[in-house]
Amino acid sequence: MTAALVETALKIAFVFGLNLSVFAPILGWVERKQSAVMQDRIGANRADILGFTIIGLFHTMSDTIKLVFKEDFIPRGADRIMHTAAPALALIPALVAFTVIPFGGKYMLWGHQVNLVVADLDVGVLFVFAISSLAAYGVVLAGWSSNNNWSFLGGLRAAAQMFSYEVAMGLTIMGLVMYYQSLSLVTIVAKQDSLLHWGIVWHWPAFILYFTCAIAENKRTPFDAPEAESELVAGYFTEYSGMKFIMFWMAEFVEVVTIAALCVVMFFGGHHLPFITDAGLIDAFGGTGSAIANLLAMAIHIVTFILKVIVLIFFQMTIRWTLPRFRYDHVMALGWKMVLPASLIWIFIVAVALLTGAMPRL
Amino acid sequence: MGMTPEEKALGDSVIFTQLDKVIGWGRKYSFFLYPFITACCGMEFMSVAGPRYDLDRFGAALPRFSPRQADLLMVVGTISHRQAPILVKVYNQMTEPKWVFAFGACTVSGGMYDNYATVQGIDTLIPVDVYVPGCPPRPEMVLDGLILLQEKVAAQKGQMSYAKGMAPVGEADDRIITGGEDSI
Amino acid sequence: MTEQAKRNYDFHKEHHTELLTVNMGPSHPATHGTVKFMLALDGETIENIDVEVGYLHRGFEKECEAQMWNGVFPYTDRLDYLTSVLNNVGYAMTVEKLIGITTPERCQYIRVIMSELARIGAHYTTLAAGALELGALTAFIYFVEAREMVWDLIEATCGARLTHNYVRIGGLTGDLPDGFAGNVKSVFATCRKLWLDFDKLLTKNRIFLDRMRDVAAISAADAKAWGFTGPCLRAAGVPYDVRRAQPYLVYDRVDFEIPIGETGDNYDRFQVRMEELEQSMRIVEQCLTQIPDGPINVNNPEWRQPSKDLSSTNIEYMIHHFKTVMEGVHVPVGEVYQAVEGANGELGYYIVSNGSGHPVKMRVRPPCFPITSALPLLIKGRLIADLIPTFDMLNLIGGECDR
Amino acid sequence: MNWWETGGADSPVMARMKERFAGTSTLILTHAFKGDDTIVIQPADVSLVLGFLKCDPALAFDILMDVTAVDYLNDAQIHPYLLTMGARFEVVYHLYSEEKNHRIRVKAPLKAEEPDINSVVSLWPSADWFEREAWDLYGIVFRGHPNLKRILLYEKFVGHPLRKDYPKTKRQPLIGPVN
Repeated sequence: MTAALVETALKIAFVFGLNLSVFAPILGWVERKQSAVMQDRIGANRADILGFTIIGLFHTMSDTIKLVFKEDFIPRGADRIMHTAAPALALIPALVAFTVIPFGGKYMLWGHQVNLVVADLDVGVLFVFAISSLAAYGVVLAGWSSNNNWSFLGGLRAAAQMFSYEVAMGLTIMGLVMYYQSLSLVTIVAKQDSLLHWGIVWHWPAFILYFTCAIAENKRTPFDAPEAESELVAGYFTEYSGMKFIMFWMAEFVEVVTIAALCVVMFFGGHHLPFITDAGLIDAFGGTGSAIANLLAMAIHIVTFILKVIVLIFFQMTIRWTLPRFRYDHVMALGWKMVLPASLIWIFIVAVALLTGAMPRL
Repeated sequence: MGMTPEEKALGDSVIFTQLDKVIGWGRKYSFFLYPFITACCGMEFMSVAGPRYDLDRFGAALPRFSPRQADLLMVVGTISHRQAPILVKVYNQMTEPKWVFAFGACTVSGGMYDNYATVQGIDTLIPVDVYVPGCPPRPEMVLDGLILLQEKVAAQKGQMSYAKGMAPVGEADDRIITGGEDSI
Repeated sequence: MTEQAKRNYDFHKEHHTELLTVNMGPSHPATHGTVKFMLALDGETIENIDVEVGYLHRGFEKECEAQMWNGVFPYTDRLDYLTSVLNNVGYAMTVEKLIGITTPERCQYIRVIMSELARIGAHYTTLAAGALELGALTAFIYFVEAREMVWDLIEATCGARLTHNYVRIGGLTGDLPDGFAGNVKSVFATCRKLWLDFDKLLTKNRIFLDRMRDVAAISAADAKAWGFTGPCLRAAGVPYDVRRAQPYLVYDRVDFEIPIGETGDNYDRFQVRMEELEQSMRIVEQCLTQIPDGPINVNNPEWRQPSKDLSSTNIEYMIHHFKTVMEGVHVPVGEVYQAVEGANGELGYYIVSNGSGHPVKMRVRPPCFPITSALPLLIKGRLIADLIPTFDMLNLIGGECDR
Repeated sequence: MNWWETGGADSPVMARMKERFAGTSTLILTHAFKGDDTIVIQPADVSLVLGFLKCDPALAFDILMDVTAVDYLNDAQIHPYLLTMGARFEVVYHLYSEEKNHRIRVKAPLKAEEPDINSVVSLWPSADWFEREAWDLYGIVFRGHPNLKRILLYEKFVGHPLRKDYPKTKRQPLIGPVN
């Protein structure tokens, strides 16, 4: 019992720690630096502690310090409670969605089985979609409670866009669920033990569709119509200052990680290495019985998982800095008229392929 | 700025002077700009933000067009009398702490334009922290001005004690007006 | 509901909806700080728009009327601040037309070269800003870098990056620097590479096409009636270019094409500017091969003061220098209008002189002023997001529009 | 010889105008100083003349390049007809024909006490803002203009700054000190 509690606490600490204190701030830095590289610039590099700058990593720290001590502003006429709650409502779902994502396999450590997922739900896929759709409330409330026309417009755009893509996003995954015959992300990962069973092999169209929906859901360029600077000043968070403002950004960054992690889990084999199974890796270090072998394998798997996530994050950032922004009605048209029918067609194709045996059952 | 009650009470206690340094360090490398661009200098501002001079190196690359999120009001270009109320309004809408950067001769003193239409320096309207003359100033000068401002910000005392909406200029009501026809 | 009632059904009235009034600008990221739109929105659709300019009115004409003729040059710099040399050239040519002097051939070539370089810089900025406002920050940076290199060429010639103040009545302040032709060659090679990158990032990008194509189209007849000139008029299919229609300086000796569009929409305006970049480069390259040696100033101390060497060694020249500086040149009585092709269209100067050292009237025909006045025509009934590329491609330059 | 007299032959545009308005008092003066075809007309006939310039197939002035005004408060001697008419302002139209590639300048002198003239917005919509500007800076009233209000300056501004009797540095700030 105690061991299980400790294990869960450790896993929660790991997941949230990874997200909030590593990924979110570092992503801010990565985004800055990657844009600098793509744009032939140097990028932030002056902030120093005792003369060390570590290629500008401390800028994230100075941003945080400044934002914490920035005046917290609530405009007149705003709904104070909603205005304050909105950033949290936007950030929390993004974090919670991470709880069902397995970042490793199952390991025997000193007679205790460790399953590297915070909550192994049977309906993990549904849980992720259910929770991430809650993020829309934070955004809509932010737009509505600010008593500002630009915020209002941004909130409306965000609401329409997020709900539309929610629908399409759920459907893009259905083919994959049929293929793995499970809604549990842990099972889905477990079934991807060989390279041929990775989701991307058979389901690359679903990947493209899902990735599009996910970026749209996250409101990043090219789908950033709700916060389009040149149109709506800053969209739904126009009236936010200091930490509340940065919480919307952190929500966005955490969501980037979540999207990448989900893609890894569903399409890129999760923590699995390409040519060696979990059991094979543990055996290579000395067999199932050895706690050291299990620990080593665990470490390698977590690193593999994180590396895969980083590659997909990088991919998202590249898109972010390359494409211009969609017009709002084009975003909606793309969602309803292209992605949704395409994912329905894909479900149909998968169903036929599974029935006829053209696609092997797992 | 004067001494606030907190400052008088706390004086030079070690914790607060150290905290001042830390906050000063944070603020120094994290300017979110509000580019109030009106005229010719805006073209040089583009260059400063561009790849060759790269304002981002100093941590000041992120323009926020919502005054609530900005720390540094960059007044870039001539301010006409017609524009002046808007400048003051944007200044008042910014959240504390905030600084003002006078970019170019027109904002410093009116520059070449001394006639019925132009404001003779924005310091007649709002407090200014750094003056960068030039018509338009070269990017190097702008960077120099920014570094001077960084030093000024880092050395400020009483970093903790910015009151809410400390110093509205003109009509105090400007600050909280939002939405509707008056929002920018 | 009867047929009659259906026909009379007014959605807005029945559902108590009202238009959302929002105020865009004058300090809004998309308005470049100098223009204010009052929008009446029905959802995302712009039902009505009121354009207010004048936020950068800084009394250009009043200020110029107080200056001496040569003192006007710095103020012309700050009209369309992206094409300072071009404005200088237009003003100098107008005064020269009134006086009746012709500048030496080398001067004319240099004026053409510098004008075209300024035009290249202006188009780079317009296109880059257009990309930026559509969210393509990387494409923006590419053209800012290209512009930076072109500005280096101008800076090497006259010492200033932006407000050049390079031209004088009857001549120039200085000759081209050594090795200019070689620098131009290498800069243009890089610029063409960046042009290709920019082109790849945007021109065939589906998102970009969807946002630009068929947005805010204007017919040729409408464009003429609304006083369009320059790239916006050519995008509507009218091949009017002052450089070709009424050639000035040495434009009749160089070979260049006038790109025209078909529909006059934002995409055509974008493409016309993209193509003009190449044409301007061609003009500069041809001028550099044709340019003769010789003086750059008219040999007439009445209009163009002699070089510093003479005026600091010879008492007559010294006195003359003193008088022209203190009193200015005395342009004869009369009135003239002279147009040059600015980056945005026909840049016309109309000046009236009473024979004293100051202009009586110093009027500039700002090309983007009438173009901006047509914005409501173009944008009513379209989405708020369409306003951004439209406004960018019409390219209001505050200094020129508001003066 | 006056400064505007050049002695050359008339251009086709000028010949056509002289032919059309022969025997009327519309044309006060015509000249082609420095190659710029110029006609000075009675202000009352501005709609007639500009309408003719636009609609006549041989002239076909389809672009109204510019409308501005000039204040000759102290400089009326430049144009002697101003003195004889007792006029102070002049409204100046620059027209261009894209089709025929020719230009013309049309000027209409106005008296100081009633500086008003017909609007030409119905002929060229581009006249809208140009006329508003002339009203704003010179106080010329354009009769029939749909929306004659200030454009470059603000509504609270008193006076018309480009008139020669408006002091250059007389400021009317909306906020802040006068200087």
